[in-house]
Amino acid sequence: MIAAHLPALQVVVPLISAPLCLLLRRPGAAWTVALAVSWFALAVALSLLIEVSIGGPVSYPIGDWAAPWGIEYRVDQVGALVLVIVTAIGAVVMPFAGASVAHEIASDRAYLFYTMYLLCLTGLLGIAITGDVFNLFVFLEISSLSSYVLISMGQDRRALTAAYNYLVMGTVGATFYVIGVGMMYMMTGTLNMADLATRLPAVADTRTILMALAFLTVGLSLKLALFPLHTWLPNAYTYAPSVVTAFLAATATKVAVYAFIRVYFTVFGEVDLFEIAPMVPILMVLALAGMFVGSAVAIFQNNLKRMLAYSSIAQIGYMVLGLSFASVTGLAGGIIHLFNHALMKSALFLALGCVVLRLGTVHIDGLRGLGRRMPLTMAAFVVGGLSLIGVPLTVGFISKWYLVQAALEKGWWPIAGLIVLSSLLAVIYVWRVVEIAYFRPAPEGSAAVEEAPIFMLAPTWIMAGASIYFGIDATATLEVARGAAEFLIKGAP
Amino acid sequence: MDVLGLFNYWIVIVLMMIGFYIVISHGNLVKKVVGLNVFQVSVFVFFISMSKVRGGTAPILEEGIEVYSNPLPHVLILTAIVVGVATTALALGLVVRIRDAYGTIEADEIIEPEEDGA
Amino acid sequence: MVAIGLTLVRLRDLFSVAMLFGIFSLLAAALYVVQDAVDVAFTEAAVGAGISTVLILATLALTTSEEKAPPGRALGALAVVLVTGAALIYGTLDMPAYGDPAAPIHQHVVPRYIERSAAEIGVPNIVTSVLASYRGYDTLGEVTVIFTAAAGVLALLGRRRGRVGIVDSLQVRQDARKDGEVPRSVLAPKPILRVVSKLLMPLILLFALYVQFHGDFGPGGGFQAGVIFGSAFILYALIFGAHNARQVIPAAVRRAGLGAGLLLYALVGVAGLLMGGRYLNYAVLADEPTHGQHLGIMLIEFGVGTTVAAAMIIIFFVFSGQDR
Amino acid sequence: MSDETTILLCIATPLAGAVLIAITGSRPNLREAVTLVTAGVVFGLVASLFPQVLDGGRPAAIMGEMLPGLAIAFEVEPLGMMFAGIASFLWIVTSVYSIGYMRGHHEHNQTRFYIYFAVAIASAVGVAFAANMMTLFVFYEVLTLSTFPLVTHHGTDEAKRAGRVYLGILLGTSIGLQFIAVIWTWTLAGTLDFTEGGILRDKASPAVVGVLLALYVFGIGKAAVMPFHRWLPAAMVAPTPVSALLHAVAVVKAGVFTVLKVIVYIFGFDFLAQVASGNWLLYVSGFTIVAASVVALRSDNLKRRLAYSTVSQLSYVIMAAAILTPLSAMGAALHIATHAFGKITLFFCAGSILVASHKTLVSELDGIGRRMPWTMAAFAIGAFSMIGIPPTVGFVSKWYILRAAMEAEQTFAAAVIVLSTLLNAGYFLPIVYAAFFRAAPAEPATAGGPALGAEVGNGGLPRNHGHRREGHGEAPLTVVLALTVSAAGILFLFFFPDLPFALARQLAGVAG
Repeated sequence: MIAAHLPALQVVVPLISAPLCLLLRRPGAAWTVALAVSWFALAVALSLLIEVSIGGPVSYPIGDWAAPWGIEYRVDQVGALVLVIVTAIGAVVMPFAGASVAHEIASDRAYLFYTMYLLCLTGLLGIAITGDVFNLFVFLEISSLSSYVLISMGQDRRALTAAYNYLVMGTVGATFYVIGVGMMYMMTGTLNMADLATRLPAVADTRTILMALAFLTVGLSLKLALFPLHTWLPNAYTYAPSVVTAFLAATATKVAVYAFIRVYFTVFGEVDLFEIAPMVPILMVLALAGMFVGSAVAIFQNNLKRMLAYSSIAQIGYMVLGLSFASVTGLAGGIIHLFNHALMKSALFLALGCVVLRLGTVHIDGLRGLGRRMPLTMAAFVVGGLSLIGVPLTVGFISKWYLVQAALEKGWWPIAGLIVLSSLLAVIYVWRVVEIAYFRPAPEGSAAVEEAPIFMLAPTWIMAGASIYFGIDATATLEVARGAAEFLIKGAP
Repeated sequence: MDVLGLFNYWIVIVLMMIGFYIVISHGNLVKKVVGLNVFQVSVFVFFISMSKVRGGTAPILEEGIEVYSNPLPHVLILTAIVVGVATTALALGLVVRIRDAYGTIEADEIIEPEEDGA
Repeated sequence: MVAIGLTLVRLRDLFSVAMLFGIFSLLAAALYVVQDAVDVAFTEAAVGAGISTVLILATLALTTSEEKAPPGRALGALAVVLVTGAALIYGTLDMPAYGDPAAPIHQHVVPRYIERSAAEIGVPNIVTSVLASYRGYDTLGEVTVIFTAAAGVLALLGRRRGRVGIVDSLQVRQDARKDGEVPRSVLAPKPILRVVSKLLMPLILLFALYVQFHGDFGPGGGFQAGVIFGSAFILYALIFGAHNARQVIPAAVRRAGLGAGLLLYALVGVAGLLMGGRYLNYAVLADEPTHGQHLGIMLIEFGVGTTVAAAMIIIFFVFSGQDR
Repeated sequence: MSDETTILLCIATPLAGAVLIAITGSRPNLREAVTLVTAGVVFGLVASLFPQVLDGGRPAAIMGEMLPGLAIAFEVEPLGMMFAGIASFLWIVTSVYSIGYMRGHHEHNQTRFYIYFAVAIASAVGVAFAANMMTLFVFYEVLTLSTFPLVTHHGTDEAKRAGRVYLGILLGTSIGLQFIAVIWTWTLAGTLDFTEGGILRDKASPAVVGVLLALYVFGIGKAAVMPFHRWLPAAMVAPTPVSALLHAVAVVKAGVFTVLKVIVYIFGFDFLAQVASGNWLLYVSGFTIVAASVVALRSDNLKRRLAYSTVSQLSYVIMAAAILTPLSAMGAALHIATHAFGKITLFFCAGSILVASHKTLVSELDGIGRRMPWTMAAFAIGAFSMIGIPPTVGFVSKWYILRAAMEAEQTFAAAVIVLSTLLNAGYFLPIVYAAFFRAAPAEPATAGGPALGAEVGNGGLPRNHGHRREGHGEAPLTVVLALTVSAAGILFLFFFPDLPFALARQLAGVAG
């Protein structure tokens, strides 16, 4: 019986546990709840992925009201993959959170941290699973509001302004999204994605729908930090608590990208977007610009969190680029990068979290000689960095391979060149860190630094290990990504 | 095209843009929040406008009434209003904290003396 | 409304801005009524004109009330706004005319609500049946959002050292203020106010309960009721001092209410699931589907009301607990 | 033991060795014993595959799929056999040498050195045995990264700068050009397996082939075709055993090996000759040969001179391959082997001189042959092999390349070989001459001119060893032992060249 209700449980269990955490109030208990829920959610997500891979999409009408009258949950391969990403990151990050939160957040507020984390998880999962455009908005807001709070919990006071800016930009984005939804609703009378997909072609060439698409695009681009709408991201990632950065960097923008995929390939799946909208080439240009600007700015950052934040902007560029090819290979490349980037970025940010715990700084100068003093942490960082570059045997290589292949399939030479060129920029910023950590002596008279505790190292290395494992054997992930891409491109909702 | 029929929407759009303008052009953090609210309320009005049916009444079932306005946008907007107020509350909470930390609520006065000290 | 909007842009005195915004919101509410959206109007009036304005005022009291001259980057912003507006207007060109009953939104999906909700759910207020049942899940999300906001405000501002609350201090300071837009009469410790408000309190609470349970038949429901319930206490706090109000409802109760409401809602869903339906299927809760729907809607509306009221009170108390 | 296990063990053993070295790092004797034993075992494993390959067998192993349709797979064919054989044999020799050198030179971070050396060998064997371009590319990149810490071993600013150049050029070319070439090949041919006769036949137009070949040749930065040769001289700052690794054992060999593989198994000789898109390669490599020789001639720093000599010699292999006849393929394969032995000997000698006397400049070497007879004798043999004077093995490979050029009527190639031989002689013979037949400088260079010159001109070796040892004799025993073995190898292979020949001939068969 439980199996039939997995889609509902996926979201509802974290949702129920959030008020529980609030009522429990003890940091330890809250942490335990959050941990248990995260792992439970991962189990659910995995079984959903398996179910979907075998039996095709699953639909779950909430309240037994059939779509389009009620809200429908719909899990297909992409959705399930994103669910797995989000829950896996959550599950791995939580053990890490115990020590890191105790270090960075006042203990009388820690239970609120876990409450917020669970809400954020709820929101992200809700976005990934829902089949209703307005329901997506509601869960988008749940995840956004909670992430604003999470970010503002950072130690630095700049975390506050970062959160505020994110809030303003995020709300504008969400409002744009709602305008888009409203326009679509106006022309079709429905909010269900599948229903929209069947009804949209009839009105696709109206100016209203064109603008609806434009507003949806802009709104979601704000959320996923597509260049040049990325300005909220660097500060938000830089000043948020380490755990939050690791979690959000690996999930929040990914889920936004996912929502983007949903809109473009499910809702507008039956419409030939390339015919009606100049959006696709624009997206491609923006993605490329993001790749270069992000990487180029990252080179000049001295705060490592900020450096990685800019690198995220570049990586988001890769994903959107993959989508903008609108070919199976390109979309698969985008989806696989979604997964891969989540792995490597969380490894990197978790490693930085260890550094913060021990050093209290992520300034590049503080890392002198750290390769010797915290060998395991820095080794994980290097693995993540290599993956960013796209060195073989890491996941980054797989993504890059697919994106380049997609570009070549279309015969778009210069783009293939640009992809590798921008990955070479990654060499520069990653290598700055490596040189400092390994080839500079520790500053004179610096306090002895020991390795991070096992509770923090283990999650870091799980992520680093995963980014190697899935770099060596990418068949499983690629199968899912390709399957998802084929499914989406066919436009069958 | 029925210009009169669209006039309603245009007014709403003007309102939206006023709100949006406040958000992006003003440096005062509270004013930004107000702008955000204006923007959102206008969007709500936009939704409600589309739900109106000429000659319809409020969507509460009663004997003898055939034409009701569309209840679905009402529901959506109820939700959206709540989301809006939630956002406002959080934003204002942040403003208070920012004021505590920096002593100002003007965006351009929030300057950081030290660079990259995190 | 446009006029108010434009004034808002120019106005620098933030207290006036807040008040104007309240009026703006009320006007919007009036507009909703004109357009048959009574439920929405109710909420907008309570929230936009009520809660939001109070919150903004509280924030202003905690910060500053004068806005600096806007910086010179207005031209770029204007350009962005104009482009966006132009895009929107361009988008409207193909829209169905206002009030046109033949528009697609009135033809698809909705007719079923109108025609069959009486039979399927048995609640006259279609908005309620859509809100609580057809799209009950959205509403669960909505309650979660409120919960998030309240918990978030707690996380941001909660329990920050023992301070004299702003509302308490306002009462002391308000005589010194001569020109402020603070509704000081409300705050003044005048006997008449005390008496009137003491009389009012039970009425407001009663009204809240009415709105809570009448939502099935007329405009109203858990959300509006929660707001009204919350505002009753806010009123109490304004007049008798936040300190006293805090004692009426202790922190633990507030927090419990916040969590319990959401839990109740979510668990009603689980109950539906356990009794053989899908998540949030109320029909299975009782022998007869419409009874089940009734029961479910009542329960979840109660959950909504509890959380919303608790959230309102928490948010207000937290803000009022701040120090300048 | 099945072939599959053997092949996988060939790669796994050095990695396991690396782990063991890391564990035993605190006890140098044990650590070095581990290194030597591992090296021995790997060579044994590689050698055990030898008979089978000679009989025409192609042992293979599959490690698993990386991408759908693209496996990490290994297949031992003659060229790879030869490369793996050289690499694993010279690892033993280099290890012996390193022990003496690193200790004699009081290097720091010795454990790190041994670890990455072992990883580099593992990836070199991986490159050698790769069954498809994808696998090769993967190990090629691992090789780059694992040798980076070796290049920057000293950790000085100069070493870091060199490391940046090294990594920048090698990663830049491989990701920027080779990577695209690989994927492009994949989209064109639908496979990346090394297949006899190539996989691109009829799948690509001549123009595409030309571009693709350029992407490969320049993308394989390790082959050091100009203008992507800068990393080699820059990497001279590394300790001498590392230079040996770069120049003889693994890195540059992996480069030319890959080029050869690509030309033989991806394009196919026939196909390339048929579409005639590869002629430019002849000129580019010819130019590299001559230009690098000229630079070598003008360098006073011994290691720098050797480095440019390497750049030049590598292009021999590429030029030979570009001639596109079976005979030239054979010459190219042989030259990989002969250059490996020759160059490693020369580097050992340079290191030996450095350890014993702290001299780095050619102009300081007058009369040194009398103090260090073994070293300088080995140097002479190595130099002869570079020039191609019998009875050294260098003569053999050069002879084949020249013959191939003649037969194919490639007068340009033939002229380049003759010219460069003269240049080789021009920059090697004076060293030998000075070492043995010139008197040592009357006034020992304690300070002043030569020392100052050394400061300016040396490749960045830290001169923190105090005063130079004037009364020096030979280098430490293991150093001398190693260079003697490799020098003996040069002579041995001239008289008994059967093994490399057999392999090269098979390759020629494939190519033809």
